[in-house]
Amino acid sequence: MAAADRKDTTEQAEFREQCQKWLKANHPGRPPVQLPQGALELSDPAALQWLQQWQKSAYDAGLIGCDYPLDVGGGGKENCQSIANQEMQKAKTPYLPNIIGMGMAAPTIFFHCQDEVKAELLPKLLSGEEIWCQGFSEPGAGSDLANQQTFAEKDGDNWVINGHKVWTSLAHFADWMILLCRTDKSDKYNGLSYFAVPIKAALGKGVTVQPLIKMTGQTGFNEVLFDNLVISDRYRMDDVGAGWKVAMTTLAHERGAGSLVTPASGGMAIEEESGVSAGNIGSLISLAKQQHRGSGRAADDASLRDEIMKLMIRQEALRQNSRRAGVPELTDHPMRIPLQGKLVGTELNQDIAETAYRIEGAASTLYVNDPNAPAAGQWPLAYMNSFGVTIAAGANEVQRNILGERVLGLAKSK
Amino acid sequence: MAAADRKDTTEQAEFREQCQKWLKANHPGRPPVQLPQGALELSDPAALQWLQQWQKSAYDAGLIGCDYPLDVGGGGKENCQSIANQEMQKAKTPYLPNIIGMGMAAPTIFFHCQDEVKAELLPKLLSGEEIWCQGFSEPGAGSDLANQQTFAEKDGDNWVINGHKVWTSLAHFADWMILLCRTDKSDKYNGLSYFAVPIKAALGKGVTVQPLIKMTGQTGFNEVLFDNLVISDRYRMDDVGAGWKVAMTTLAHERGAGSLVTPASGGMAIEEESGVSAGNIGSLISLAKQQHRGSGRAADDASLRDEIMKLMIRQEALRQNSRRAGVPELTDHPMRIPLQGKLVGTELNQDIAETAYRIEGAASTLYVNDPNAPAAGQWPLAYMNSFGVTIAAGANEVQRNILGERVLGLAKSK
Amino acid sequence: MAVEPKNFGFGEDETMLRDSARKFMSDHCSTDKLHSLVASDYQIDRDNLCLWDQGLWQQIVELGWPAVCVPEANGGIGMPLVAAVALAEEIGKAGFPSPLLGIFNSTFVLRACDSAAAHQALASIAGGKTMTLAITNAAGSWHSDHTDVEVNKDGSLTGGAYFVQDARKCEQFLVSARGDKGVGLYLVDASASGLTLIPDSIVDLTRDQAHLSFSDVAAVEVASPGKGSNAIANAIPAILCIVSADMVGAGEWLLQTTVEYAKTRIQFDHPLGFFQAVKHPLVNVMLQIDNAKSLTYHAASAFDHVPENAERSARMAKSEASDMAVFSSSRAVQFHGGIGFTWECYVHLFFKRQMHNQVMYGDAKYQRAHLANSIMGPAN
Amino acid sequence: MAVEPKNFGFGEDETMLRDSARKFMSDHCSTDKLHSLVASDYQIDRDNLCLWDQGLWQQIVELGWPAVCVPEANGGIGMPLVAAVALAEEIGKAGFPSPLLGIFNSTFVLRACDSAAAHQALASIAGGKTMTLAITNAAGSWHSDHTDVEVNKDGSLTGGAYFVQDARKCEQFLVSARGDKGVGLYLVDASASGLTLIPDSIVDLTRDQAHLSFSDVAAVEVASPGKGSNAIANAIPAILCIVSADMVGAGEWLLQTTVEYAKTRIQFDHPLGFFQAVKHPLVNVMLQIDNAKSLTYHAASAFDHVPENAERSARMAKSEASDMAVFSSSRAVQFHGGIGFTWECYVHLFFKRQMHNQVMYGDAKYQRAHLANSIMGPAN
Repeated sequence: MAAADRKDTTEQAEFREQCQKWLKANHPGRPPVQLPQGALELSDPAALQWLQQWQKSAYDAGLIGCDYPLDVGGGGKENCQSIANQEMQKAKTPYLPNIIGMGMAAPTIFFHCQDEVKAELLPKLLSGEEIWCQGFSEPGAGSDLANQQTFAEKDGDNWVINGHKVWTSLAHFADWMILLCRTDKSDKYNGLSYFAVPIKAALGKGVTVQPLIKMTGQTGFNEVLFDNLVISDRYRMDDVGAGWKVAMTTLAHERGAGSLVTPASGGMAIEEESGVSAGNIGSLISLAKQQHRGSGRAADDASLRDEIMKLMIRQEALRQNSRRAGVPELTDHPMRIPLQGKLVGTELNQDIAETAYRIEGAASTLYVNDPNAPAAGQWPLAYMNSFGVTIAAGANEVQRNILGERVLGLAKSK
Repeated sequence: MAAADRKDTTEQAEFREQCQKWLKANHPGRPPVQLPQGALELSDPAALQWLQQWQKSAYDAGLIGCDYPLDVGGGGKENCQSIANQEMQKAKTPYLPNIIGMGMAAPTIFFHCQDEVKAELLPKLLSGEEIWCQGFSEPGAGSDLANQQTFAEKDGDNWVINGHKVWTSLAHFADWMILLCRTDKSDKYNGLSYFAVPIKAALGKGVTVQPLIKMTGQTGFNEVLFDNLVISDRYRMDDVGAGWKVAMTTLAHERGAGSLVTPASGGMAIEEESGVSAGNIGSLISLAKQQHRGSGRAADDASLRDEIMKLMIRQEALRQNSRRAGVPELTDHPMRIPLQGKLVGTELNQDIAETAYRIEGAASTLYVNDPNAPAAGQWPLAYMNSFGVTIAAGANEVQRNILGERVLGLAKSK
Repeated sequence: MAVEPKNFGFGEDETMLRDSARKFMSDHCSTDKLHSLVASDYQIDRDNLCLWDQGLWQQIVELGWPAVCVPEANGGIGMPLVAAVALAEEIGKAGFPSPLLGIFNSTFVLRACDSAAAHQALASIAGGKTMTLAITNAAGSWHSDHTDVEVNKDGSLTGGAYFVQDARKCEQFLVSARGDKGVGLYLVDASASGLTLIPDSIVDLTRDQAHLSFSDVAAVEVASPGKGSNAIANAIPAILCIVSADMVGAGEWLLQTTVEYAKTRIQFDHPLGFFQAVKHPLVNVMLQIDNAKSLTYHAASAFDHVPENAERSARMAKSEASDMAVFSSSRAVQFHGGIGFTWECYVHLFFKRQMHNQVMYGDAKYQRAHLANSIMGPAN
Repeated sequence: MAVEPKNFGFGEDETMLRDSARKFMSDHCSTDKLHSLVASDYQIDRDNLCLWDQGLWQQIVELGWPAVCVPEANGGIGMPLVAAVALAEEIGKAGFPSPLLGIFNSTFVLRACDSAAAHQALASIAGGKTMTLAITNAAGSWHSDHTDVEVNKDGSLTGGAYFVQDARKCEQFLVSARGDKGVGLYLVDASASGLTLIPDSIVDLTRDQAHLSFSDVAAVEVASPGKGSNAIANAIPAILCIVSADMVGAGEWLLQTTVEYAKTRIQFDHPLGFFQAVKHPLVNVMLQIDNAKSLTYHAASAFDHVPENAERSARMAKSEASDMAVFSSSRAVQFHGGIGFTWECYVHLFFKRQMHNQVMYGDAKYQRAHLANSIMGPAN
């Protein structure tokens, strides 16, 4: 601790102590049901409920939303969320279920909604009582986000929404959706508007949620269909036609480049048996020590060792880059490192999982419900799932454009 | 031989025997001066002269230009040049010096000049008495070939040329240049025309040739400046404004995708001591067996072994691809393999030379005139020179566009 | 000195066979049909069924494909390895679930045995019987000398064979087993008593895989102890060519399908393929497919004409094809975007087949380690 | 437990030093000036001269840079390794020919010796004397225990030291030599009798390199036989950080210069950087530079605060920086097109410096082999 905390302000230092004390007494322990590797893969209502209880208790203790003002349900502190996050990680807590709510919806609501709407929505969002999902992607609007076809038409004080959203994680549990859609067909960027939409209340009454099946055979994503859904104009964020600007707030926070730090707990091992999680090079090395290759172990193959070390170096670099991003004197362009995170992290995880095939050899053919599959078949699963994230939230090809254009200042490619 | 020749026609079989007989009696032996690795790097007039003698004798014997008609100085045969090439390679002859003349100028002249001009230019071109160079590149027209600024203005029966060409290999020896230039400033593609230009005769009288220095410290390329050079209209190829079309004939033959097979001899080892030539994986392996690495030899490093085998596989693939390109039943698109050659070959050579750094370790710092440099310092030299070819003749980025657009049918990127 | 023919041995017969196979596949095995056959149940814990079209297989048997490389003396067609390679490529391009590749592999192992029993086994293949190799141990070793099956005193077999390809589609297994003088080869009937087949639960939907448990199972010796491992080693180049050809075919499907998508899918007002971030990797996929294809033909041609070069050439082919399999499948999913990540998009069928193929009989790195030993000598 | 500071130890002093160095370099060492200094004669067989700006070096000595990491007790400034790393990065960015890196390397080796003679040697550095390491044998081994120099009975040295960096710019050499109890370290004056310096002819124009021949050369022992190799091993993480920082600086020069070119050079009616075939690789160069930079700072910070982690971290940094050095230089030439291939374009200066740097003290693969032994245990 000592040195890591040296720079805490008095408020931060006090708050850190308070977090530590509370976490010591209130760690929720092991879950009664098995949890998936991340909140976006939640499918068991019992798992969700248990995680919601954890989020609520951490919220009540002031560890979540502490940098938001008191009047919107926050803690009214300054620069304390990162302290709470550090302490929750150290205490190896479970992750928080309302991940889209906190990471994307909350800052967007905070910066773009009317005050009474903030006060209505944010407390239950931060406490995890109301789950949020995100309605950005459409069949024709993948990486080209501005190509929204879902249409909202003004009808007095209401809006009538029709359209088709895809890849909406958590929609099957969500109370609310942040929705980007078109309100003017004549202008690609200035014809977009942004809403908070109460979807659970409208299920079967203008809203249909149905699961999409991933190539892994798992569900998790959904598609959401709007058929003349009517919502109040009070849930519009910012001006009509300002949707693109509002979406940039969402995306900046999604990329960790927003001004509000996202509440994040975690650190609790999920799959204790296999230890597999994308990014877990330690378990890759254990695997290499167990698996046969040629006349020795995979861990003896110098060429595989070289490959594994390459991955480990990339992982350490990711960690040290985010450390350096926190030291303004050591970065020339403030967005240079933050805008890399998604690109670099998702490709690293893909490459880690792909390397597992070479370590497992013939046994990499075995899937999750084969009793002889190494690491319970989680590596081929992790590899396939890794494409979800190299594609989502702006395919990595688009991420490279963003870096080339915004950071290096090269001409726009589109 | 047997099986390789099974498909020869009677004419081809006879011609092959004739070639073999002549080569046995007339191989020129070892050169009296040191030759560079290829004709484009020729700088010593004595070396050029010796190679010109070799080309002349092979031409007189009917081994060069044999598929061109008799009335333009050819041999009047059909599909025999490839036979002569095979036999010259087998006999490990020196290379031919007039490489741009035969590979690019000759087919262009043949398809686009008036008959009397063909008869004037081709015999001395094929015999190697007159050396040719190519004037396509300009400071502002690199991969974007159509962006020619050198301008030819009509003046009665003559043209007056002004402009600046770069990267003109062999210009310091050349009698003639094939010149692509602009005759109309209002139309990018249809404003180009194509000429044969007698440059040696005009040196100091409208033409200046000066050497460009490569990053290696070697000369080889030149820049050529035109200052009111006057040439006769008879040397125009095809119509005014048809320059782009004519250039396509040149480029197709350069890429080995033209209808006329380029005369080519070679196979004689040049650098017998070092054995280094881009593409020589055998010498890379010998190097790895000699060089120390860690506590063993570089050749013992499993990860380097893996890398060397990857290169060897790519090299073998290149060979087998060109074999397959000769079997129409085994290729779906006739240009799919021919259009790959330049791209794949030049990148392979670059990667081979780059791998040598890892094998040589500290000693890779030593350059060609250091007595302790492994392989006489040829590997760092080869690596730097490899960029000449990944850049030239349409940078490899452009080659990938060409393949994506012409073979895969993807939308044009420009 | 023997030389390879310029055309890799693709004479008229081989080309005709390839063309008729291509037509058969496009007439009868559309990807549509394949998806509804093997992917109708997406759930991970679905029943582990062996899904294949046995009616179509009977037609294929009647077309004589299983017998193409069986010697004429044993009632087969007696064509060279390139014929099997041509068929395997079409099978791969269709992602077709069948025992054909196992039959080819068995054919080449049996051809290397040269015993009366082996000839009889070849004749049974020519007669339409299905067969696959059971020569891999629990550790998944590809070494011809490694087996977890033992030959009992009475000639029966006890132990286990693993990673047996398309096991549930086969009537006979060609099993490597250790006797007192080394590894021999044995033919075992799928219905033999004492034999238990345990289906593996695998990722690839177009294959089935199983492990076999032997308890005093009656077997016919086709290569005696000590000779079996040689026969396997001699057939390895052919086996590597066949699996490489399957990857070449599947790679071509992935390339063409992704290219078509890149022509029609519009993003940022352009078809995807306009963007060099899509175009250039697709070109790289094409380059790798061409490399793998030419190396595979070369290796097959060497096997048929210059056998002493076959192993090196085949390991080169398998190395390149395996790397290509990984790259072609990964880019196909990536460039199909969100839709490529779904079960309803057919890409996953070929993605999974490629990832299965690339590890079979040793991945790219494994092949290169062998090559380095052969070309550079062993490392000190 | 010791921990690293969040800011890698870049406190106010270090940042100020870095900023002043950056200003000094941009004021005095433009690439223009560098090119006319070291590249005026392009011919391969030019005289092998040691080209550097000694006047500028005197100013640098007066600024105190050579003494930054010399302990205060020895008259130095006593700053941590990150200070030297910050300077090395600026040196690399300017491609500046100087003995500074050798002085830093020597400083850290001497700091690990802890003998009276070593303290004296450190004091001489603080006093402005130049010094470089002569610890590599003819085979170019990076192992601290390998040397081709022997200690004679009378304490003089005989043998050879190779790949000595910036040798002709240095007044003293810190030499590893084998005595009866192992490898010791010795200070040798450049003008000592019996010492012959043979300049190497190298590719990099911004460096000089030589080998030294010793024949009964008088030397001062700074670490006794057996202790010298430990001192070198202890300093290796610092040495790796310093060369990595040089590569990070040179990489940034290559990136920025190529980006500027890609903004102005028009091809096919667009600036080059419009094309993803140029834009995306340049982004990849940037990603690699950032990795190398953060890993280097981390390793330096570990060296200063958690020394037991320093070797691993430094090998990670050197591995990434070396790979980056190759990639950044190759892409800079490629994207500059024809002009980038000429002597008149400044890119080649940094290309050559990067290729030189990347092999020094072990290339990327070498570092990873060490890392694997440390993290995964030795291979069987």
